[in-house]
Amino acid sequence: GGLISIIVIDPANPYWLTEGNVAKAEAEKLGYTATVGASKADTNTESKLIDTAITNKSVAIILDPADASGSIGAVKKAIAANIPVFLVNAEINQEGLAKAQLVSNNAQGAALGGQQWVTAIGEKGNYVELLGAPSDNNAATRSNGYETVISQYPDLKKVGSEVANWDRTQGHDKMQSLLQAHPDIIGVTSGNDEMALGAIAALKEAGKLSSIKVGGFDGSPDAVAAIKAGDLQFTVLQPVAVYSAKAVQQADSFIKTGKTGAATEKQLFDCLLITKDNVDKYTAPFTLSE
Amino acid sequence: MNAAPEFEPAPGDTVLAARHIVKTYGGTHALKGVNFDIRRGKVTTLFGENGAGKSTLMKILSGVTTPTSGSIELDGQSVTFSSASDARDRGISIIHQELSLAPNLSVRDNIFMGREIRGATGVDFAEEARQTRLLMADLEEDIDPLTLIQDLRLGQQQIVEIARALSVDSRILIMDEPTSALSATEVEVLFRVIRDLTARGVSIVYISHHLEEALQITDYAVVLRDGAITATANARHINLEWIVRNMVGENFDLGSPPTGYAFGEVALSVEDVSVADASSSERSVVDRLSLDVRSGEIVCIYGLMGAGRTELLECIAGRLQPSGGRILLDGKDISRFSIAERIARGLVLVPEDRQRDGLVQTMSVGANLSLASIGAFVRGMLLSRSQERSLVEASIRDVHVKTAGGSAPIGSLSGGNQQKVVIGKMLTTNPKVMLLDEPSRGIDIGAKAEVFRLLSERAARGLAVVFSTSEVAECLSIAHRIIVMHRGRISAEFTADATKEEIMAASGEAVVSDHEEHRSHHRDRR
Amino acid sequence: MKNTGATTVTDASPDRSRSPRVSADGFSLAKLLLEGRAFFALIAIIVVFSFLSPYYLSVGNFLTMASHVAIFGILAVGMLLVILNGGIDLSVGSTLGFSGVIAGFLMQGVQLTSFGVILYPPVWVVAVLVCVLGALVGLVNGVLIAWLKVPAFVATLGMLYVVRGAALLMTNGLTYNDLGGKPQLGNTGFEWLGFNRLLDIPIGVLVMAVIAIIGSIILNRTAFGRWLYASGGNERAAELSGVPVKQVQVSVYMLSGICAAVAGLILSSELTSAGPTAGTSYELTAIAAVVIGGAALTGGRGNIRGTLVGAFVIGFLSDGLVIIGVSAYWQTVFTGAVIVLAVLLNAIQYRRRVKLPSPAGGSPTSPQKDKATTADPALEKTAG
Amino acid sequence: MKNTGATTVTDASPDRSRSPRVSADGFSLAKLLLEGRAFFALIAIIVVFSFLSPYYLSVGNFLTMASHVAIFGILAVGMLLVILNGGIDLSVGSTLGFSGVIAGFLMQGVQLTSFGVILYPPVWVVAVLVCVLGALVGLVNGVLIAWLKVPAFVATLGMLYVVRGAALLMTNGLTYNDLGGKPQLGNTGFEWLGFNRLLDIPIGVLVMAVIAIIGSIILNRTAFGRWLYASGGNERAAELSGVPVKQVQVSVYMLSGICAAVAGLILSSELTSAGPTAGTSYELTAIAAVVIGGAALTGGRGNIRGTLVGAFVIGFLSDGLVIIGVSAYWQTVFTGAVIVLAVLLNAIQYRRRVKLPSPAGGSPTSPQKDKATTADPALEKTAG
Ligand SMILES: Nc1ncnc2c1ncn2[C@@H]1O[C@H](COP(=O)(O)OP(=O)(O)OP(=O)(O)O)[C@@H](O)[C@H]1O
Ligand SMILES: Nc1ncnc2c1ncn2[C@@H]1O[C@H](COP(=O)(O)OP(=O)(O)OP(=O)(O)O)[C@@H](O)[C@H]1O
Ligand SMILES: O[C@@H]1[C@H](O)[C@H](O)CO[C@H]1O
Ligand SMILES: [Mg+2]
Ligand SMILES: [Mg+2]
Repeated sequence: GGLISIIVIDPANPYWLTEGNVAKAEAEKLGYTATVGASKADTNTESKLIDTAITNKSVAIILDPADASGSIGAVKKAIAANIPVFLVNAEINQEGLAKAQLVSNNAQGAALGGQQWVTAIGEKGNYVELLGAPSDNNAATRSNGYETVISQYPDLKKVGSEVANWDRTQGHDKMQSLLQAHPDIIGVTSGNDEMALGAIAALKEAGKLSSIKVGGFDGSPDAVAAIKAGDLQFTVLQPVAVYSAKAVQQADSFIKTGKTGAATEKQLFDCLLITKDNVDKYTAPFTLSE
Repeated sequence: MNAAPEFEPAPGDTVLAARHIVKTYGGTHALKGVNFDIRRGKVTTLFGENGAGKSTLMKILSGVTTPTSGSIELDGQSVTFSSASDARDRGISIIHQELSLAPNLSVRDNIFMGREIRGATGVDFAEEARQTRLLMADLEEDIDPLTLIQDLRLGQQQIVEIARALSVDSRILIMDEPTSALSATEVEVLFRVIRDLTARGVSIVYISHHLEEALQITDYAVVLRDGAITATANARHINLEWIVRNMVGENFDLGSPPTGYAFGEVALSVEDVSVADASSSERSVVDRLSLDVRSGEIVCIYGLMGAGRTELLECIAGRLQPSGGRILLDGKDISRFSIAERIARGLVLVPEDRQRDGLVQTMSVGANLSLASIGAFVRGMLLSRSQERSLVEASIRDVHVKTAGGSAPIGSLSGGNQQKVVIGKMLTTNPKVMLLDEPSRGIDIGAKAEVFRLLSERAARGLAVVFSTSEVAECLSIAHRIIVMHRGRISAEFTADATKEEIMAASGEAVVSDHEEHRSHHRDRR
Repeated sequence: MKNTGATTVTDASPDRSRSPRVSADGFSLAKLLLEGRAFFALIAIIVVFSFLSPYYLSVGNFLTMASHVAIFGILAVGMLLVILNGGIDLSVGSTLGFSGVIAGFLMQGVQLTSFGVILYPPVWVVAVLVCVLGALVGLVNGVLIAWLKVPAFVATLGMLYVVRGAALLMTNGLTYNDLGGKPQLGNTGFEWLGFNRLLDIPIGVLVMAVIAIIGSIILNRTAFGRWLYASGGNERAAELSGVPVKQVQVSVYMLSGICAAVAGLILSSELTSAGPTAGTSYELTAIAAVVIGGAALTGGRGNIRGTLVGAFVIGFLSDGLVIIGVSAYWQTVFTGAVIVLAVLLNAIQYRRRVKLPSPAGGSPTSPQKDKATTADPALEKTAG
Repeated sequence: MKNTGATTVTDASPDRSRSPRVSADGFSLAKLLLEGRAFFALIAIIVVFSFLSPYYLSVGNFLTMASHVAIFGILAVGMLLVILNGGIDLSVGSTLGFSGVIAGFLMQGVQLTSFGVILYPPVWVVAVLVCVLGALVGLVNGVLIAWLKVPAFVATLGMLYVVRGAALLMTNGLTYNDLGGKPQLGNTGFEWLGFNRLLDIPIGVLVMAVIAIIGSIILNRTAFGRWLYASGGNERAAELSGVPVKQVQVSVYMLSGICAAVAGLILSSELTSAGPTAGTSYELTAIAAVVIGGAALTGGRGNIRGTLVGAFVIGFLSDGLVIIGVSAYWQTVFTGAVIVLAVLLNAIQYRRRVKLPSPAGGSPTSPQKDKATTADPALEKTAG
């Protein structure tokens, strides 16, 4: 028993919503109570949530860190209060603090996505990129992953990139601006689905969705719907439902045995590709059944 | 009287001499080369119409503004003032025509604002409070130094303003309309203080539109007209008529009650109306007061400050809710009606404070004039510009507003003309009953006469007029009937042939004086 | 738009003071030019960016940029009404987001559990309901402010949070996705607002134009408009002149709420999705547009034309910065600088013109301490 | 912000009207109780949450919550000074973020390329430099407002963007980590502010207390404090009395900037990291605290004690909601509702007291929203 405090970034993104929901369900299944808080990517809010978890005598904290660097202090604070912290989705820039860091294999996922992107878009032309929040290492990892693949095709040229902070509205606005500056592009890479969906709206509005193709990352229900509708070329599914549950299980194990049961602190979970072809196997949010 | 008299240096002791002062504001020549002397230990009074340039001259002498050209000599030395506090440091202080107090601060803080008495640990509040108490005692005003300005009535605020100027211990004290909100008793106290000061060698410059009152204290009279001095004289040799003649070029009288017609039905009927005091529930500012006014009749309400005239009029007009009683217009009970409904039925109020309650400063003369009668030129859903224009033009003609036109900003008008705009605005609604709260306050005698003429013309055409005033002389102008209010009740009623003495006696002035006397005894014992 | 018929000098725009007799009926280029600094800022922005990017100066881009401006422009018109009336509305951004969410909710079908049916209201019904909702938010603001005497800043700040929270609660934070409707349900057409064009002009821009025209007519040709200016200029005087100041105040906030709702509809139509966080901090941009457009935050002065120019200045600047590839961070810096500069130029321009030495003292007409009003020469001339 | 008719009496601070003769100097329990609704709101919050959670009512939790309040409390004290003076400072959130970033930058060592050396300023130097920086931001605000006559709302709105942009540019959007310093570089100790406790009280809370005490002394015991209130109450009167109103205004914004810088230092010390987006929209919370604490946005009225209570109300409420596990969205709704309610109760309380039925007409006690032009009793005496 006891309370497990789960802190996600902002349930406004279905990815984070699922992250929180799955963790909460798992915790309750294992006999804990659980609360889900949202840091809104503000490290101060996150720090307050950690304080509250301490006040509430939580037995464990499941945290999606707001900032790879900025969240270290908050994690330290929890540890100082003898509460084990389990990171999900994003890493922090210091090891040995959290009991576990469970994240997608972003490099692998991006490579997967990059390949599919080239397949869908072709090997020649200009493209632009929408980046996630720079404070989240995932943004750079995915960008690099795409870059690694796409740079093998010298005729594909990245002519612009904008930070859209994982957000749909920002993705829409930034896409519109990019379109104005670069009317001749043929494709868009996006660090996640929300930004991709924003870009799609902008492209639709400009009547250019047929000539400019977009790929996503996350495997969110909205993205899957867009694939079905033919608006989105693909998305890279992050097994968030899997490792959110896993993080809680490891917390449970740690509470009971003092061990997480995993070999390493950093644990990478491979991503899966969703395209038109396998979209029917998407049975629940962020779950692709075999 | 057109040519300015040859300037002759003042006899006796001149403390401050202003020479060839010119001040222009854009195209306006507020002062056109004025020579003005202040004599040691004497009261020099400056008379002049609204806009004559009195305040402008005083602001220059007190460092508030700088002249466009001209020089100032203080004790024979040429000086320039960089700011009001600079002038203050050289012994010149001023009571501004518009109160310049911070309402959120206490009396003490206002008096010492900007020239704090420093003690070991910051400001020496105790010492400041002590001095404030002394000043208040001197002015015979029972005000605690820690009372906030906003909790004082206007007259008391004016007292604080006076106290602040006195506290500086200056050699020259300029008083620009210091008594506009004071009761007769308070004026007497002020005059006593002025006499004390002059006896100590302090020089006073005094400005007032209350001409008779001012004459009582004046040693030297100076008349300013259109930015130039038109006359100077020793007060011993002059009278009211002289002042008025030099101010406006002719003698004005405030008219007499219009005659030659019969009053109509009772237009306004006030029955047992009470208004609760805003600050204490036990007291009523208006206490079961009843009054009937017939159409065509002009009724004047006289009373001291705080007698409750404003509350009575505001209550009739719908701004204040009565705590009891009824108000009937043409026999119909309108007590529950909104202001707008009352206006629509022909009951209007010209408020006491035109800046605060009468005018919208951001709008033009025309928009102000038409504001209360918009309904008259709405066609369909839209305003008809042409109809509005003719309405405005008619109104400007009707009430004789001196303006460049309907589109001129309201701020470009002189005070008297602004007042006419407020009256004109209400007249365009074709009212049956018009209430005017101190319609003559702060406007010059010429404008006053015009306002009264306008009212009596309208009355002759059937308008019922109720106006309040603090000047007895005005009671005895156009009113058919004079009502004296004292502590929220009608203490006496007179016909047009009453005397000033009768009216003042009924106002409770004597009662207050007794009280004051009692208080000063008390002070003497301390 | 603003028409100072001979009699109406209701506003503070420089043109009045410069050429008080210009007839105000109908459009006049001279007046537009005289609108002053905001207009010149806009010209300067267009010139500079046309030099810097080959894509900037084209009809297509201008239309795209105009459609971005539309959202803020519509908000700003509503905000102008509030500001003219002497208030402020911080809740418009939240109301925008909430409106989108409600539209999204309605488009998904309303389940009437007791009947076991799902109602799919047609798009026009959705639009009307959403506008009603915006008006309701405004009503709450208005009642708090006019009747319960809560200062406008506080009341609308509170509503900023309450409405945003409500939007988040409605969707549990998620975004309504598919606003397209289905033909068989008879509720298609939602994208029309955001996607279609009439005569090649995006619908959003047309809506903005229509709202601006209606706003101008209200302000200049109706009794309500006169009342609005009057109570913004001097509430007490307006009240004593029979203006129903409270009702005007409440209406003004309701109009602002409706504008926010319309903006919300357009935005979610453009995005074909409605998120509960849409419109966050848009209120600041709307206020900035109004202020750049020459209105005084103290009420009583300002007009629609200026406000629209203000919105275009902000929109054309930020799009221009993106087009020439300036980083998002520099964009932030420039936006702030332009807001200050536009208003600063205004102030300097006036001071030059008026040539009044500082204290200007005793004028009873000059209301002391409002910094915001200092700019108006009409005030500096004293009654005396 | 609209700085209105400041003078009308308005007011919000209950203590005055209830016991006008209470000396303003020094602390008094009676006054604290009379501080009214904000204080009762705080008590109510504590009681309610103590019922709902076993963990709420404990010294430990109170200290933790107080350390959360500290950030907003410090900002709010600075904001109060500005608001008392009749202005508003929207740039404090950005300044907070910028200060943290600058601190982070300095802690990483300053490379002097021309000399080829890296300077590691000791922590106290960093702290002083950051405060100077905050003062500079305030100076810019103050000069824009006092000398260049840009309305405070606009000037500080512009600075909100400029300063935020500058912070983002400094770090390119990234977060400075590791502000711990290194013993061999002689720049350790940065966490002290955020982590340490003195007598078991978090340093942040102590800093807030010290700032509040200094603020009280400035406001109540110095000439500067009186000038500040005076120019907030009636700027022209203050100026005519020889109060250096412009200098006071500039100083007030500088003090607010310094408070924001201190809050930035404490926050980044607590987080041991400094991100450029820290403090986003904190200005609204600070303003809310000031308003809940009974200050009038029109200037001239309010005090530090009330403001602190306001900050505690907001902080204890939001932490309480988190502790009992209410969703983040409900927190948003509650925050808004409390802001409105606290001020609303105040208004009602006054109306009761004053017993003026609706129009409240001529009464000076009728609050808030009088427009600039109308309200000033100082104008009551008209020129004529
Ligand atoms: N700040 C100003 N700007 C422009 N014009 C001004 C200013 N101050 C005064 N004036 C003008 O200068 C002239 C003289 O005004 P002033 O206030 O000195 O008159 P006054 O004699 O004091 O009148 P009153 O009896 O009404 O107080 C008036 O025409 C007035 O409009
Ligand atoms: N600023 C104020 N603060 C508190 N009470 C006030 C204030 N002004 C007026 N009052 C109250 O209202 C009552 C009436 O004052 P007021 O001066 O309006 O009366 P009045 O008869 O209209 O006088 P007048 O018209 O000569 O100014 C006073 O007794 C006073 O108690
Ligand atoms: O990895 C996650 C997801 O991609 C999400 O969409 C945004 O935040 C990132 O950290
Ligand atoms: Mg004068
Ligand atoms: Mg009166």
